[in-house]
Amino acid sequence: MNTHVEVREFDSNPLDAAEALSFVDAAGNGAGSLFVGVVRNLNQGRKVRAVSYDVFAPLAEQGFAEICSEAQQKWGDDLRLYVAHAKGRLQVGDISIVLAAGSPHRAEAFAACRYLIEEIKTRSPIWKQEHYMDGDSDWVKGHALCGHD
Amino acid sequence: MNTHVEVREFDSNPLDAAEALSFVDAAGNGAGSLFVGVVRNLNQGRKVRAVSYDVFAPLAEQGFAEICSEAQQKWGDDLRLYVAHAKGRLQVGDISIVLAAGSPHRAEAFAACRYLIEEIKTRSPIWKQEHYMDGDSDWVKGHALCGHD
Amino acid sequence: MIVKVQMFGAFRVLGDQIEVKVREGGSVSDLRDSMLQYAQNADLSDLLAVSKFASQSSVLGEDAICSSGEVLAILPPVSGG
Amino acid sequence: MIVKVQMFGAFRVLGDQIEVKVREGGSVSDLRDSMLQYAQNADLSDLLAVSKFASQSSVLGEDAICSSGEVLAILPPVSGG
Repeated sequence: MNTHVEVREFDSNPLDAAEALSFVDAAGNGAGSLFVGVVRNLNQGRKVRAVSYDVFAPLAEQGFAEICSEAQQKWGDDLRLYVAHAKGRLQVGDISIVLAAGSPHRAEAFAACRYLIEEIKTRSPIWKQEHYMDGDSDWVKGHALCGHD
Repeated sequence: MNTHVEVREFDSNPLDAAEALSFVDAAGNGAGSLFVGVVRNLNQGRKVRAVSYDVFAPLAEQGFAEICSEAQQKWGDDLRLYVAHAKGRLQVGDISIVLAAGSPHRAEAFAACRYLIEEIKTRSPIWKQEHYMDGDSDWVKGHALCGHD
Repeated sequence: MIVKVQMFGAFRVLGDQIEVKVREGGSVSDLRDSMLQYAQNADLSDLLAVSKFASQSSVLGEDAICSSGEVLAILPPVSGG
Repeated sequence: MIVKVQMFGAFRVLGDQIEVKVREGGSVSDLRDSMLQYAQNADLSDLLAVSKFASQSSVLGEDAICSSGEVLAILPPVSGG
């Protein structure tokens, strides 16, 4: 398999950029593009202390795999792709998502990595609950998921 | 300083993606984009065993810093940027370049990281000598550097 | 019949999973109606109206038929990983 | 006067640095001419013609004046990191 997709319980096993890079590495690959999403201390003007990620794992992982397959159709079957999304409560600075694309050439690696993050952001059954410094918590407003047909 | 630029002797200290990510991380940054260039086992149909990178370090580092400053002008002074290029003889699979951009938002992180690699590739005083499986070695053909004026 | 519905996002206030009574042969649309009382109690009726339902492998249309004992999921609007 | 020139890329066959005799007040263009003999010996005259010279901080134009004892660098076409 040249793709790895995963929803991971953050408590038991934090996401790891080095693992992602190592997965997409291959002797023929000259380029690796990696994206890391990290919990910020500020969102829309409110001070954030932590974020809980709720994920419908089976559907999310299936969607990740579909998105990877689309990227390989666009930029080459030889692309190696890695997707991992955290589930659970994360503190500011913790990694919520790691993506990596390995390719013989950099244009494809960048394009694929960018495609993964944009598609995952809009199509994945993932919900964020922000915990603010003032003690409040809120589920972040989102947009409706579409079916595929 | 929110930028780090470096030409590094590969023998003494291999490049390290985790170091790059850790440098561009900051509490306000939600996104990190990383690029890793790796020695491939094939170039233009010839089997490659190793590559020697020759670098005119003072001019290269000055150029890296200029390119970082251009990226900050384009995508924000708050960008954190990391550039490290290896110098010396690398085996297939070894990392020749690591770039990272950290930003509050992903569009800027991706754009800046892509800008860094494209500009570094065309503007840096760096020369590659490929060592082939058949025992031959060749300096890779290149293009003339331009002055800034 | 009883349909089990896994809760996600803001619906977590209702628990991890609830059991909803739906008429035999009912559709996702009927399931949505049957959930209205739960949603109202938690001030989530607006959210229920814009949420989708899914099986373990796909998002379902309003006309999809529910089976007794089936485990579905309610998917409120997603906030993007 | 003597100008020291650091070798890079294919010019490394000539060593890490060579000393080149240039007329007093000579320019980069004169330095290039003075290097021709070295380059010919190593079959590098074509490469010399398309190479630039640089100080430790900038690429130099052909008219830049060399100073005695200065350490310059010869930059053959770059192959892109």
